[in-house]
Amino acid sequence: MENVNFLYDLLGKNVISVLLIVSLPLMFVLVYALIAILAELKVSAWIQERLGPMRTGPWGILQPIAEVVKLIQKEDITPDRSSKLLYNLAPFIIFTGAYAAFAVIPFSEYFVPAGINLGLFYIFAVGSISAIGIVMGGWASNNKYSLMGAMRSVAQLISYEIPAAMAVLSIVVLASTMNMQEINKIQSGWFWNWFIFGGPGTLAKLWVIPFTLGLGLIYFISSLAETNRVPFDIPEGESELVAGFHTEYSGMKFAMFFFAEYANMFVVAAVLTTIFLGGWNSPFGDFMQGPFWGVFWFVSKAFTVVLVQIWIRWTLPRFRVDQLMYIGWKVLLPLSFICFMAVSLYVMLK
Amino acid sequence: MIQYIKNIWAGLSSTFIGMRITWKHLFVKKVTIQYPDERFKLPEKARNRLYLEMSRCNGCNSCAIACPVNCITVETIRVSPDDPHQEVHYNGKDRKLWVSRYDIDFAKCCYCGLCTAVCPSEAIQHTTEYEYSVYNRESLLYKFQTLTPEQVKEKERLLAEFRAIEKVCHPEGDAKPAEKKVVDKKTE
Amino acid sequence: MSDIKRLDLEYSQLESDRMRINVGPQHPSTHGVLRLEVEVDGEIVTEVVPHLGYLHRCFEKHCEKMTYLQVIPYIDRLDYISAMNNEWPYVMALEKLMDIKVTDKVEYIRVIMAELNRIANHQIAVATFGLDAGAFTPFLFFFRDREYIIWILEKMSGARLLYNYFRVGGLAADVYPGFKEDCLNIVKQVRKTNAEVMDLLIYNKIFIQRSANVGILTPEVAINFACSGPVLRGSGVKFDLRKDEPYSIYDRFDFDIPVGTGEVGVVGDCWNRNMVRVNEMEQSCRIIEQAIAQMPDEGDVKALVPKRIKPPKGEVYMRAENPKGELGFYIVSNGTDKPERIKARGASFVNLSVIPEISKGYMFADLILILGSIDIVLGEVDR
Amino acid sequence: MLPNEIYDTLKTEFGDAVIEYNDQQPTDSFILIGADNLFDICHTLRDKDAFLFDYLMCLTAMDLGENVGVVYHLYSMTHKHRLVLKVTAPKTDPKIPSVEMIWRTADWHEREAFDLIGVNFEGHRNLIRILCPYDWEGHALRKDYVAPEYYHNMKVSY
Repeated sequence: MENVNFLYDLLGKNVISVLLIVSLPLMFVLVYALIAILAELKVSAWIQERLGPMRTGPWGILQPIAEVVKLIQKEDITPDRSSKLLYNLAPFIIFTGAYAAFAVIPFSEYFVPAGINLGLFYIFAVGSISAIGIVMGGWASNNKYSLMGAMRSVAQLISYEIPAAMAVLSIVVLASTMNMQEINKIQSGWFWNWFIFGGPGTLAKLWVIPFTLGLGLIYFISSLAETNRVPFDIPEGESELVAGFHTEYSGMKFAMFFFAEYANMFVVAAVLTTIFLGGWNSPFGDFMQGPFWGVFWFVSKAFTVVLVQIWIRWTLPRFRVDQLMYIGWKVLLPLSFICFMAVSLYVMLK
Repeated sequence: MIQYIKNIWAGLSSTFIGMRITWKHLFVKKVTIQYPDERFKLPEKARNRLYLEMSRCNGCNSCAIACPVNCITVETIRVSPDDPHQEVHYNGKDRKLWVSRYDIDFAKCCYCGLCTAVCPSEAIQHTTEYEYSVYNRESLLYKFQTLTPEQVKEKERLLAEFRAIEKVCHPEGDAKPAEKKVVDKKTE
Repeated sequence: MSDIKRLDLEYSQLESDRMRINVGPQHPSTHGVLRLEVEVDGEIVTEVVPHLGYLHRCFEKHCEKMTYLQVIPYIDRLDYISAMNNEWPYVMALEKLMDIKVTDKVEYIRVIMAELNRIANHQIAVATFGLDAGAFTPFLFFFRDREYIIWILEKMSGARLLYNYFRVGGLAADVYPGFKEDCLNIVKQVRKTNAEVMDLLIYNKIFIQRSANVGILTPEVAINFACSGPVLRGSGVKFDLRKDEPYSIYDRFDFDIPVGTGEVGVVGDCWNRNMVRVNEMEQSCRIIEQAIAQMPDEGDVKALVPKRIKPPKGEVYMRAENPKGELGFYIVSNGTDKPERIKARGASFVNLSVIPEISKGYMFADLILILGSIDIVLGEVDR
Repeated sequence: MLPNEIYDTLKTEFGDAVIEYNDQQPTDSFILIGADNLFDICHTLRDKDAFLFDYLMCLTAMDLGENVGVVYHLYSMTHKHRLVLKVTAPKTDPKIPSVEMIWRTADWHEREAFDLIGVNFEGHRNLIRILCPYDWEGHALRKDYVAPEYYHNMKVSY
């Protein structure tokens, strides 16, 4: 494994640098989650011609902190006759699943916590851990709504992992590597070198662009479903299941679910950015290109994707369970296979 | 197959139409009123907290009768002629009844406006005051009487003295005029 | 201990894979304190048992102890979303009983008030229906507009929701200066928002997928269940009391009765019921425009009846087309100033009784939509 | 069809079961019928082509002192005419046939009447209380009803 981390260069390979590398994404997740929550509040408010939170700090920018403080103060309720161990474990497992994915996300040319060669594979592997957490939380709550939410959620996660994986696999075929850092490096240069526009290549790639665009869309839609966002939020469909699998949770455990949701949103946005949108590459060739600008480009691209997720949430109604399955198995999966074959053909002809 | 593609296209296009509308709404003027800092001016007719102008109240009790939830309690004492403290009403007539108690329980009040509609002298009125939250229910019992308890006792004593004298002079005279008054009000 | 045993016995008689869920009394989408006992087979609803009465306020018992005028504030609280419409059949019934004619100006103001309130009610109905389907943004667009309507109603009557505005033989207060302009502005705003929501919600593919072909109520069943209002018209029955039994001055206006057309889905499904409401808003706008144009400026609106209302002995049933359906008042007078018996036939109460019939076999998420499309107000159901 | 014509037709068909026709103003003109034949009369009213009363607007029960009465307001969607039917039964044993099989809407109306007045609708498939709790005692809308002091150890009067 090559040296991919500036901290190793700075401090050498020792315990301190490892600890720093492990905790830097955590810092990032916490700060990012606060900003994302604020963005959600504000964007929803502006779309609905409201002002949103305005009282905590200037323009209400401290509102997420106030909410975290509120959640810390809340009573931590464990329902009677629930399965205590699983009930208490579930939020941590879900957060672990979301956080573990950060291990392979390349923030910059010189910062990726673990530059393993099977990065994309690893993301899909750990991404499924949250399904276990959801089932644990839903079943252990001893609540029928939670149980229904958990069952729906698992069905949804498993169904939508396949189109998402197909979309990612197509890019793996194009890039012929699963190392996320390598995928980024291939896409360097101007923005038409991004994989959403067919990757680097001659003008012969023109006919594959619609398919890669479609793959991007398929991955984006499946990622919405994987993070339980509208219009695929039926596991926590507020109008029918009250709050779905986390109906019974309160206080900090609820906050963990909340953080995990936002962390998950960032993970899928980061994967989308890395494999389709050029990762830490500048869109304009060498302009503002470099390891520190890389962080800027990466985070801003990923955050834009998150903002689009938020925007969609406040636009669309929610699907029903059977329609969700229909879209997953009968629309996205066949289409992703078609795109996969087209991309493979392109690679064969190249 | 064509229907299948059409459905996908309809799903995508209507999503984009919706997203365009929400995008436009991001930039329009917001309608929120920042409540404690800016306030919406209530219309003059707004029915909020009741206010009683005691100098106009003649103690006729019609507001208490009209109230559907019985939140108004009125008690009166007749003014005895030899009371040194006489009062002239807003319309120039002498006061006939001292209002010794006028309570409104705002915990019960349903702001229907029936009491203000029946008041003959427009003494009880709805105001536009709506911010009067309190910490306990007892504080919602508003007392409007202007007489102090000592004055009430004094007036009761004077009336009792007057009645005693009256009884000696005219043994059955007291009841009739009062009854006549009530009849008058009904026919009004 | 004995309770638990009995429950076990009961559950053992069920088929093994069914689950009983209590939707309500506290639930985000029961629109109040309704409790539905739902038996689901996986996600499929197999049985629905509504349990009412969580908001029972003994309205009819109260009325027997009160004078006719004091009843009006309580009537506001039946269907508290469209209180103006509620008061109307009550005062009309008393006017019929006492044989009172009201002046033209009063009639026009009543029509405008009722239609404004109908728009406000339908806005809430469509908005909460969208909310049940998961769309939050149209909900707030509608609520913004509804606030403008409520400002007009507040300027007229003095209260935001519980107006106590109609009197037997008249109204509580006259119009304020600038009333007509306000109404015309509202009509414009309502049309603008409706056009927007059409694109954002009503013709959204996801929304159509969710609500079309769900909860189909055939016209025969609807009539047998005595459904009324948009629920009946959504099933394609062209019946509107404003046209079929024109009370007040509705025969002077030119408007259509929107019915479920089956443009999307099947006639009588949730989408069509909801669409009827959207179209009715447009018709109400037309009525308001005509009424504003025709309304006489002069005239007194105060009631010319004695303050103590004493109708003669008799019984009368009066019904009016409320936003939610037919609201009827059966008033039995015994010649005193207090009613002998008042029965309120609430539209929501009757419309809700159709729920067990039309929600079987659909999914659990559909049940919520069916409930939302029927548009109930628990104040009227439980009285 | 006017109420008096309906009365005449019913009278020829059912004879004594149709007791009285009343059109004193300002009361809506109504037909008083005997409780025993109510179901058959209602069935005729719904299904006979001349009547077709397919819409039960309202069903009201009321306390008449000695008796309890039930009032049916009917409407026809096809002929657009309306009719008021009245039935009485003694308060001690208030038995009235149910019309829930004829108009399904009567289901909840009759449950409400049973709940609040205590009319016993015979033939109703699910005659339980609807507005009051299922274990409530007494029928609240009767004139001689006295509210209980306690319900499940909760004070009733406020």
